[in-house]
Amino acid sequence: MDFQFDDNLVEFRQMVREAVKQDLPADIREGQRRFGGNQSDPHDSLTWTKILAKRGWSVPHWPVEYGGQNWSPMQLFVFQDELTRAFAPDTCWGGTHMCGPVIYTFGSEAQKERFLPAIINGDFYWAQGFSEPGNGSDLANLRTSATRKGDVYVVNGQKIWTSCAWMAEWGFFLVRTDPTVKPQRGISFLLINMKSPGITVRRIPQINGEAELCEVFLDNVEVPVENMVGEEGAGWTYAKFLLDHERTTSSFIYFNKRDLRIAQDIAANQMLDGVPLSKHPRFQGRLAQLEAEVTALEWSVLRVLANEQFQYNETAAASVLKVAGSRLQQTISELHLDLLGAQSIRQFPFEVHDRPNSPLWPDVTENANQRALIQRASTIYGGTMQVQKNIIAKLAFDL
Amino acid sequence: MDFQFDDNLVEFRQMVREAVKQDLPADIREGQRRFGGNQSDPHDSLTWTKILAKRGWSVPHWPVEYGGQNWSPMQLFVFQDELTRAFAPDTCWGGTHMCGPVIYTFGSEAQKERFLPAIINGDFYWAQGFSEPGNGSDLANLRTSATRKGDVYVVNGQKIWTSCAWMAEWGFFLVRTDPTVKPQRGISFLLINMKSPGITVRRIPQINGEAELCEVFLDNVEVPVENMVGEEGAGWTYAKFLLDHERTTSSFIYFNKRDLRIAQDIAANQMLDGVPLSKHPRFQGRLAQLEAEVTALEWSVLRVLANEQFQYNETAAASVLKVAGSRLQQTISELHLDLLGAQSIRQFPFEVHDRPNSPLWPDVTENANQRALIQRASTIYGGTMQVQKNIIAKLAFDL
Amino acid sequence: MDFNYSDLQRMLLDSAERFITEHFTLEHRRSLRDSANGLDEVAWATFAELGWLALAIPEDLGGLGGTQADIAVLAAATGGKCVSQPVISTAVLGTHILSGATAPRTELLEQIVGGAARIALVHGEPGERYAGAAPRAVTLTADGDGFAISGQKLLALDAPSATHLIVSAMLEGEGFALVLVEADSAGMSVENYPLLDGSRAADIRFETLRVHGDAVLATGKKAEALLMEALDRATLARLAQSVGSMEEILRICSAYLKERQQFGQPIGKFQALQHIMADMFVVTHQARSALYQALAHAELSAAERSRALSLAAITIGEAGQLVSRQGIQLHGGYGVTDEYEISHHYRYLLTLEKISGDLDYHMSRVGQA
Amino acid sequence: MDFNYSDLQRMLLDSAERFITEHFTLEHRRSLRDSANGLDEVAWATFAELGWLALAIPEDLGGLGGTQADIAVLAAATGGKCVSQPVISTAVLGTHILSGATAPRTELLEQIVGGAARIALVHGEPGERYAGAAPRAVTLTADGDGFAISGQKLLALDAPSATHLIVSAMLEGEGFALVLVEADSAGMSVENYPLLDGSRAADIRFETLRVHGDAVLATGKKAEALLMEALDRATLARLAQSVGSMEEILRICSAYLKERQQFGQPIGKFQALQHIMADMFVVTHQARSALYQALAHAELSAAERSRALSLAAITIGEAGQLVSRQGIQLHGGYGVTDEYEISHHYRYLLTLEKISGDLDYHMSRVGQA
Repeated sequence: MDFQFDDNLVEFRQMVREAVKQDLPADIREGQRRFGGNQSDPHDSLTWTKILAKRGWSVPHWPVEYGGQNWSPMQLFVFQDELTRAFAPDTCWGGTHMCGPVIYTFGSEAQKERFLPAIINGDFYWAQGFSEPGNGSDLANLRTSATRKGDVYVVNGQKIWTSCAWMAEWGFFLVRTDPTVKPQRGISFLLINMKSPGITVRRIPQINGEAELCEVFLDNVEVPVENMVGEEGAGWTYAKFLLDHERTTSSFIYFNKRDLRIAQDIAANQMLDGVPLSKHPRFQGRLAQLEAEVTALEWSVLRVLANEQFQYNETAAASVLKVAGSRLQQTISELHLDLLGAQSIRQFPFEVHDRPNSPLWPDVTENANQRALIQRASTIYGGTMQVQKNIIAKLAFDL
Repeated sequence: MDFQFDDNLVEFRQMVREAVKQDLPADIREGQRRFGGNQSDPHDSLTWTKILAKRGWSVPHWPVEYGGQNWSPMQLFVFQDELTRAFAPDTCWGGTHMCGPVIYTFGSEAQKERFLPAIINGDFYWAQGFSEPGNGSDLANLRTSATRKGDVYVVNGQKIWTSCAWMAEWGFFLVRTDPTVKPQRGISFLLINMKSPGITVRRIPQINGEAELCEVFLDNVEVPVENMVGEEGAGWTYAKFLLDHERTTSSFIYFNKRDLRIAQDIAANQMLDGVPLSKHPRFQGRLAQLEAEVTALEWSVLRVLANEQFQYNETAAASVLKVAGSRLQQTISELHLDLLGAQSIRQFPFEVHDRPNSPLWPDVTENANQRALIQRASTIYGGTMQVQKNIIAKLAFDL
Repeated sequence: MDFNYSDLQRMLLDSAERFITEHFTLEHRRSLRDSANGLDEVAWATFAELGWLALAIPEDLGGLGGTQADIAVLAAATGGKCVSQPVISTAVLGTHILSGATAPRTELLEQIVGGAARIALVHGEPGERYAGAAPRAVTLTADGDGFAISGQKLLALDAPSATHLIVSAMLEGEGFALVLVEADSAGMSVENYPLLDGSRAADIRFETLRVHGDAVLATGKKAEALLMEALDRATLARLAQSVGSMEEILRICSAYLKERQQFGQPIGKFQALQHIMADMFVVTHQARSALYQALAHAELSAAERSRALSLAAITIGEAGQLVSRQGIQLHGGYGVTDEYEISHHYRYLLTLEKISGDLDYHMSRVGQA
Repeated sequence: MDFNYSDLQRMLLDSAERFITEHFTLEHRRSLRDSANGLDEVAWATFAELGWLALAIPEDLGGLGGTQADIAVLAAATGGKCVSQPVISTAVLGTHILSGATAPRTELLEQIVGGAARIALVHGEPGERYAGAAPRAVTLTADGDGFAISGQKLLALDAPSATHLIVSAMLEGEGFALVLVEADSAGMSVENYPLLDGSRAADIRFETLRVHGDAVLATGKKAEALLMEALDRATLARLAQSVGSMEEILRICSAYLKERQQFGQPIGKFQALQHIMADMFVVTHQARSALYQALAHAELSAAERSRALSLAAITIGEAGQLVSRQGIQLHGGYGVTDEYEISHHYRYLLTLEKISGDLDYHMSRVGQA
């Protein structure tokens, strides 16, 4: 056993930190810091992807032949940690972490040539079209159909929770190409241009005022057969590949670390009876508890990255990250609100440019409740808390 | 709506308090205070029952014709509250609250004459023979059989969690008299003399050193037919009657109130950095939280006693008392341990007379962990936490 | 002791539930967001008509002399539909101060009863967490035959739709005073904004606003006691709103669990979800009991009243968190949309909790007493 | 970074698990309760034979120079069977102080390695909660060519079976000293007693016990630092024991859920119980991660080391509570008997938590740093 980071990681971290400091435009950073991911200009994400691409850093986790950096899992961890720490926006995850890897692994040469450079350069957003109304966590029940007619598939159906669909140029969809075989077998993975005739997108207003998630209605949408990735009927396998691909993402570790730091900052600045809340034992205790949990979570992530041979099933260990990480996202943001007290419940306009500038409201108040509200979703999407626990009971204990 | 206690209750409480002060022997009170119910001399309970009986107070909740007091539910509440507050022992609940009411409601005149006076006077202990190994919360699976042979039933089987069986003179048992009918129909309610040939009792050592619960083995035990209460095959109904009879007991409200007071006392006396723990915000906060819960529970009990017309099913409301009350029993005793810190883990001999007398160990340390350990059972017996939640889901929401 | 509704309460409740259910639909509530000050004029007129605005006012001052229990019954009904109209500020907090003022303001009370006047308390100040009795930065100074008010106030709930403001201020010699100010007075700059539940608040800067001497409602210890009592009454009514909201969440969620299908059956068949519902039921039941406990102490001494109230606030605050969080969880993705009731209850309960003083504040109040 | 066992650790672990599983059966552990001082002589001889007692001693002092990770591996294995022998007091805490003393006690260390000597720290005093560095009431005063110790100590863990005691005391001019005392010395009165996990402790009253000058192991800041480091090392090893116990609980409970039938099926088919197991799994996994985090900081500065340790103690303490409480709940009535393993793990985890400083203590350590 060896619990020390390699020496080169310290240098690597320093190198990344410097680079981000140089590259990250102040306005983008400031937008992220004050308003979080979704509230600031969505195009910041694409802009930032282009900037990263100049260093070859927009998809460092990809194989070198497709534009990756050949970094170790620990380096990738440090890289992402530094980016989040510096309030850099995420790249469009649908492209860089979901659809991209499926394309370079299973796609045709034509698909690789056409789509990978666009993903690397952040040319546009990708929408993820998996969920459908009424089947939530139950992909086997997928109903959106794709019927082959000559050179096209004709797609009909409805998707929901399609993030970014309203501003995406392309989407990757799971569709049923064969209703006659076993439910999992008849599913295919289709790339669809979101501007195609027959597609209607409705943004869903969310609890915190944003409307990033969408419903997508597909009405006789014609999709060229060459937009099918890999084999017809193998979509279920690709989807699983894609979901397994990032075993540690669901820990939200980078965000949990950053959000904890924000909580510590608020606690140091909010006063009660002339003393900062960070010195009031009850808040101090909650901060210590959350720091303990975040720290443990970080080490749970490191254990996965360093390929520990687990006593229990590996997928169960990954579910631990999701359960603990998503709950932490909620408890930390709840603490933000508690620290701010009554100042936590003002509703600021969702759009940044509509916001008033009042010296009575420290900028942390502008984002706290919008973050906290949308965090209720973190124990829901990507497999609810209950589904994760079912998985653990089954895979770890065979119950 | 009227949230005030009747005026007469204040006087009534005062009257009970005075009486208990006069009647309760100092050594019994002190044994209860220092060592709790089970550790002090078990015969204290019978002694105390006799003392209460002199005032006619050992079964005040019974109908007047059988020796009760015709007190209102609120008076009975105040009466029990005062007794517990004063550290009086409980009467043998199996007699006064379980088997007694079944006998006066469903029993023969001969049974009433024979057993009721003995219960009222605390002549002996009663054992409750319901549970069997392997059927825990599932009474329908009852296997102990009673086969009629002339004037006797021949009883064979095994019971478990039979409280007080080792010192009981009589027991009330659920037995299967007819294996051919629907499981609930073939059960009867039998009074069995615990000294009968064929009965073997094994005390089960428990987590906290006591051995109050027993296994009872019945091997061709002959029980006169006149010891069957009510009708053959109606035992299930009587058991349900008995369990429903005391809708608020499972809240442990009297004990929760007393244990909270003990926690407040410990907190006021344990020092940290020269300040009592009751003034340290984290402990202060936990005390406030528990007081809030106990207070709410008390009012939940009062709502039942005052016959509120509930919006939801009444049995579901009673399950609330059990869920909240049993959890509180645990959380309060956990707080006792936390307040005592490292001094909470010394193992004192279970028997009072074996205990050393060390001035370094305040008498509250002698009982705290034994209470806390056995409290783990409070979410198990009488229907586990999980069973209670099943009940609520079904009865309140029809899920 | 009697936990069943009196005939009056039954009547109140029936009319309240009928009107509220019909009027405060989800769509209607969402549309109110676009209004200038959040006020629903039609509803307000109905409140007046139904006598709600007169309920808390003593009979000798022209009101109905309702008890705090009567108010709680009504408040719980409004909580069931997340009503965020300024009823409590006006009809509980405002009327209590105006009735208890050194010279009771009968005329203004009459206007309130008729629906023409609305009151907001202007008390919190920047840098405070949860306001105790004493303001610090806003002052009232003698100025000719009247006074001048100056200083900054924060988060004055329901001020945007109020016709009159009750302002707390430091007054030399007296320590403390409550002053009545017309909302359209000159000499103040106001920033209005919405809160998460759709109600409105304002930050108000008094730039030496001048008032007559008779604008002072009360001073010194009397003013302080009056304010604390009014605040406690308002908190109690908000706790009742919270309980009403939680009880409605139980209804919404249990219906959803039966209706929503997954893996070929209603999701309510899953034991894990059943147990979540059971947990929600237990704490909601306990929350109502806590409310009754606070009501039982509501007319006792200030110390007893406040301590009992804080105990209830702890139970109800924690229950509200559990119920609203799990309520969303049970709804899955739909729970975090603006289009389902549950997310509105979540925001409503969060707002009520944070307005009434959070758990830490109430723990301190219990611990110190 | 490598989380897999080294060959040495694998070897240690295999021999440890083999011996412990065979030897420390439930029946055997229950029988140890009747022994005079809780010591299992046979096991102790085996510990010596397997090299465990030499593991933490530096190589140049005749030990194996094992790392804290090596110790943790071993400690976790002992935790799996609730071993409450005085291993940590002797082989972690004692050896560390004796090795780090101003003049290292090589002879005594040799005796420890051979199994002939056992050490207990005598540090806590009445009226303290969790002892920091400084004793208050026990003093060391010059007395001829030696010193006299007097005062009352409380809860000296493992003292009943120790051959030597390390006593902390106030020494005029130096502030603080650690003194080595033979356990059978005259001049002290000892009250021995068991703790909940079957280990033993003692209250010791020093009635001017006299020692030679060379009994002083260290003084002043050095003594304080040495003691704090030794205590942290012991706590770290106990956290590893806790993790081992929790992991065993997972095994015990998942087996029980498959075996125990109710309502016609294994109770492990109930989703509510499955989810309880899942919760237990999550926190146990996190607890091991927390242990690794503490190990990663174990050789850094005192401040970094202690803070990291307290963070781990919070995570592991909370996890231990959840896992052991739910472990009993899953067992139903059998869970609270002395006859099933689970109740022993409950008492073991509770004892470890309360010895190592409870959550409140560790929260304060994190908050202050």
